[in-house]
Amino acid sequence: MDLYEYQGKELLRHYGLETLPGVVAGTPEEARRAAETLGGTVAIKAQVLTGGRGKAGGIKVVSSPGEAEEAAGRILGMDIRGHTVRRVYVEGGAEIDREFYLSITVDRSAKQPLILFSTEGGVDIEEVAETKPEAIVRLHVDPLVGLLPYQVREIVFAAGLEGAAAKGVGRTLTHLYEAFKDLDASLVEINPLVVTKDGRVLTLDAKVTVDNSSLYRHQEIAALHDVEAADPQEQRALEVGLQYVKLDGNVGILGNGAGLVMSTLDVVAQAGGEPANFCDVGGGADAEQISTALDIVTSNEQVQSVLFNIFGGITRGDEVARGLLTAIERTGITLPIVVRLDGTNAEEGRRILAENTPENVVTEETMLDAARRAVELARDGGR
Amino acid sequence: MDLYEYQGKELLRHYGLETLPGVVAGTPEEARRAAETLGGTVAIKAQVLTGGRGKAGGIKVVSSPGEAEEAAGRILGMDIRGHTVRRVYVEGGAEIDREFYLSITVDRSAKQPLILFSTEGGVDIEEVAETKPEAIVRLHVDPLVGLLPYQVREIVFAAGLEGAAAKGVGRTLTHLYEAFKDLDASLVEINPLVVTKDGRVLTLDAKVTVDNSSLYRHQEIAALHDVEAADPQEQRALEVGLQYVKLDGNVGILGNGAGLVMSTLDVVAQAGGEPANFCDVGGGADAEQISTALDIVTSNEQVQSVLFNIFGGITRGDEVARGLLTAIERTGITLPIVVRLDGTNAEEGRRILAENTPENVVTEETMLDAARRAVELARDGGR
Amino acid sequence: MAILVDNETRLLVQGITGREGAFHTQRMKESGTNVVAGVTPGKGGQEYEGVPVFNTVEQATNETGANASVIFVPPPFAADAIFESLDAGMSTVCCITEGIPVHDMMRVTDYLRIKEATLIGPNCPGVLSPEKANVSIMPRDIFAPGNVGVVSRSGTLTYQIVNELTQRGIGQSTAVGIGGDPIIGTDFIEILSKFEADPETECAVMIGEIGGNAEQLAAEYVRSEMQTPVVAYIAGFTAPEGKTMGHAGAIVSGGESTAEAKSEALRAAGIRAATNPSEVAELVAEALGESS
Amino acid sequence: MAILVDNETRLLVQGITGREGAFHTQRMKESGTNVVAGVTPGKGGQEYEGVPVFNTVEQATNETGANASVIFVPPPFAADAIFESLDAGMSTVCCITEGIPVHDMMRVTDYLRIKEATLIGPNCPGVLSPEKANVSIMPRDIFAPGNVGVVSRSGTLTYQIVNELTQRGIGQSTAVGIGGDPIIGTDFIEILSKFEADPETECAVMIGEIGGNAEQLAAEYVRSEMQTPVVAYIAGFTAPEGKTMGHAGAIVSGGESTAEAKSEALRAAGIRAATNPSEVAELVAEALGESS
Repeated sequence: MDLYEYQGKELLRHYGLETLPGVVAGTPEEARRAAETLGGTVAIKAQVLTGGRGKAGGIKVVSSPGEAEEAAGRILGMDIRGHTVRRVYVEGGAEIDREFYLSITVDRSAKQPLILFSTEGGVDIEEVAETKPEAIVRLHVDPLVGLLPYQVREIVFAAGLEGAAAKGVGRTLTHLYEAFKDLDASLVEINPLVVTKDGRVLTLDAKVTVDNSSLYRHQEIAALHDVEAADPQEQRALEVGLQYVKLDGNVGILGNGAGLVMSTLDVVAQAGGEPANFCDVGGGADAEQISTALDIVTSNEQVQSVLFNIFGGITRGDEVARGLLTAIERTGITLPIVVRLDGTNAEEGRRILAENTPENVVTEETMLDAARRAVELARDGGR
Repeated sequence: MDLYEYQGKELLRHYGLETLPGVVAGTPEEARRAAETLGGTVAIKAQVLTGGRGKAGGIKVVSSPGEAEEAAGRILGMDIRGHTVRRVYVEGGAEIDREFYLSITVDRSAKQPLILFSTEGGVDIEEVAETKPEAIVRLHVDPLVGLLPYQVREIVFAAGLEGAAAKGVGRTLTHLYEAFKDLDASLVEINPLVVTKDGRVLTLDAKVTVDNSSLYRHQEIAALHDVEAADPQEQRALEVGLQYVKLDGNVGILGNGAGLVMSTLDVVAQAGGEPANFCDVGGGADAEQISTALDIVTSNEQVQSVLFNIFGGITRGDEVARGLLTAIERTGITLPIVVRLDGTNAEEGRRILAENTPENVVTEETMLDAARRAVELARDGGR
Repeated sequence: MAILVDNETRLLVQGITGREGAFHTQRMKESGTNVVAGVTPGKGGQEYEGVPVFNTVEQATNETGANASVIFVPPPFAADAIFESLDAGMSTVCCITEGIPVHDMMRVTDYLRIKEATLIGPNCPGVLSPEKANVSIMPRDIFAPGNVGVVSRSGTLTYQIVNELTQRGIGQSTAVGIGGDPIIGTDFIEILSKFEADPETECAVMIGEIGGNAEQLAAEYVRSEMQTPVVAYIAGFTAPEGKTMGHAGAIVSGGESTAEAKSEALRAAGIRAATNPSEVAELVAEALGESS
Repeated sequence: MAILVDNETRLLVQGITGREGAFHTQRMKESGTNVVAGVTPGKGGQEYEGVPVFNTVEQATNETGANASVIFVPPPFAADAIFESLDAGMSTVCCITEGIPVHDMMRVTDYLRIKEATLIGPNCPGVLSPEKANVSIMPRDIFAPGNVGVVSRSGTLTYQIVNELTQRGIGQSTAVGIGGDPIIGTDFIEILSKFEADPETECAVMIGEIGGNAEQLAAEYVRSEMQTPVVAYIAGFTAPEGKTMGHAGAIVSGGESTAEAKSEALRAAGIRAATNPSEVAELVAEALGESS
């Protein structure tokens, strides 16, 4: 779960990281009042769950409440990489001396937290990683041992820091690791982390991603989930434990397991078709979930045919078949549905389907044949 | 550092362990008032840094403030295994249903914390360990991983506990491990841990020993150190970083390093002598420490001769020699002192001594010869 | 022979009395797996499907000699269940549970370094050696005994490909679903090395997907260390790019984690890379033909 | 040959600019030890006694190829220093520091299980292979090169006994002070096994003391695994019983930790046990006479 800058900063402050004073505003008027309260130069920053807002014009530095109102008016409602800006963060200013990049993430290969630090902060860090990899210090943390003082020193010395800045950056890293661990984060990223001319070390931007699987023990973070920002269908899928993603073609895809679903997308593409969307019903899906999944997939107007590809492990063929029949009955769907059912209790599932086959349902033996048939039917126009 | 029962309980309460209400009393009058405040049946418990107080008559259960005063009067001032009782703990009563033994200590061989639990609590647990070892459950904790929920279950199931008692004991163990770790304890022992008839799990006695080496990060515990209870000479030695122990013979022993000092005691015994005391000046002792050490060793009236056995590693022979001369000058000691000096800068040390040898100082080449000489001189009566 | 589980496997089921645990215990027994014990705290002393249930893994192991475990306990308790199995000395631990927090798994895999056990998963379908042992939620009917080792990050895609193999008359030595979570106990390389060491396995199939760089690392391993022919398939050529915040992820993986990049790395290492599941079976047949 | 440190040792001194670190660096250099680097955070770039000083161990190791370290940093920072050396890939780490909290050391020794390094100490005099390398605070003048391996829990007692050996014309292969703290990196058994494997070591001397049961465990090891003759000495026959609160300690050690009990266990294992330091040298001479 991704957090907005202002939410991430709020959490990090609890761990002792220092930030500038700031206020969230949902309207230009609120932004003006925030700027009045903060006084002096302020930054108006678009709150979106994506990067690149700076380049997209989502950040403006202004020097009066009037300008703040005007800037907020321009930024609110903006579309940044498919995300609509619905809030801005109005933040006080600081005199920046140096800018760093600092993040902690999960390194899948090493199976450990990885700290990345660079003195080349505030810029496109991915470019730095490519063109000047030695400018990024990498340091793994043993998860059972935790971050050790010597590791903090390694970062600080590698950065060539001394005195107050060294102490401040060291302290920030120590606190950030605590936050990373306590919050079950999969990412905490500060870019830039700045040293001000008066020697303070400030978190100027914060990207925090919390592991979805851990949300059961972070109720207060789970509550931050921004329902409005999510796609309504994705949201509906999530609520019943399904994963739904919208694409641009005309074949709706339903399958179980990320791998099989991805493979189904590939096979549909190889058959000359284009997926309209897909819904992964995961392991152990029951009739109710299958029904909801079909409903979500077909609610997309572009869908002309549905490819239903299930290979049962935990998911049982009989439940899949019943779910499909229930969904068709409930929703009165008339779109062509190509079903391919295999694995656990598949035989019983196929029997159930055969006994009750609605007119718009066809079954195929293999995944390839099912994909070809679905593409064909979509081309003919199902609606 | 050993803590008194009431101090240990105070600390454990912070970690969520439940105890009975209690008040510390230094006089019979205070004990009476405590019993009035607590009401009903109370226990008057001698506070001493040793075990076996029950057998020694250091615990009395009484049912009125008057009896409390009387019992405290008997217990205060009592000598229990060489410890004078200067305080009693007046503690409320409870209706006990079952008694357990629970402790966490450091297992040197395994290099891990070891949990010991027994349903045979409240009795002589060492005897249980010998006669009925299967009645004690042993469980090691990986110090980096910490105590795991399954381990708590293992203890609880092994004890045959169910329901509220199982939950209560499990919670107590979890909290006790936290305390053990946070407090840098080398021992936390609860004997008995009781389940009351109304299902509460109570810490009825508590022995807590905190690792001396960790006291620099536990100022609040270090402050509990009971100066009055310590031997004044041991206390004086500790304050300058020396270890002093009083024994019963007539040869005072000064050496560096626990091993060499112990070996010196053995060799003195083999030479037919009896050590009066010993002082380990440790590694890196300087002139000032040597001087204090000699002063402490000779302050014991039984000492008739001093055996000064130094083999320098970190300790340097020249400093030892200078310390010895300074000490003799300062204190005007006339007791015979047998010096044996070897190791780092020993030659220089011997030169310094040779140039300034006071009348009462003799040097010997070997440890055995030095021991024999010291025993001889002590037998002749040095004072 | 087979890897990880076989006729010597004495299986313990953690979470045997739960819905999934119960269902799959029955199925594993039906596959002829020697299920010797179950564990559900608080239900010790009961019996389930003829399998004795214990309160703790240690007790179960002491009394039944279990040497492998499969875990069906809910996510908040799953890491603890893995620790319990590791400490009880299991040689293979297979964690089916989906949704274990990543930080829990980092602690587990860190601890694993001092154990000699193999942890498969979590969030995986398990391990199945046809007609020897089924320590999985995989549908056993699609399997046939044979000489092809299968290792996969994806559950259902494994079934798909195993099915294709069996329908072509190609049996399997062992199929291992290593799981799709960010942090898993065992990676491709460790399983491939076991297949390489297994005299019965004549060809290995590796099924990957987008994300991470495990396939590239495995490709390098295959190139430098393996004699056994390897056929690979990567899913996700047309999948949309995953949305991740921040830059750290991209910097860490240090390269493309797309299906194209992976397939390219595989081909560069001399691995036969299929473009769809059916082609996998064809390429395996080809590889077996060559090697025999 | 020798064990742990020899002519190949490239030594790094952690805490080189402190009082003890500085004093012993000079002495170790005088003994001919190849001291290649020092570390004191914040003093990187300086030189000390001709030894370059670095801010971190990693940096020092990268630039000088150090493969062993000796630690003189104060107790609150010593565990961190050990971790730093272990992570930098040192093969031998020798921690002289006295007074490290026991819980810190439990974390270190736990971590040590995943490392191939040998940690000697803490609270130990170090390791010295005469005329090869001196990674210790031991007075080198008392040593002579030879074929007797010495391992001891006590510092000064080691000097005493080495001195007696040398005076009798018996030289040493390596002397190891393993330290007297409750939790140490390396126990008697590990050092004895290294002596057993060292072709140069013809006799091993083990110096123990009261407390714990390390000597008994070592005795059992010597009995069952060693060919090399072992001479032992235990100090503390007349030492007063240590005062410990509670019963757990007595239950854990599971037996007597007195000098008598230890000597008895040694003799029962066929080990020559001396009753005073001088006798050690006699028994070693006897053992060497027999074995040659």
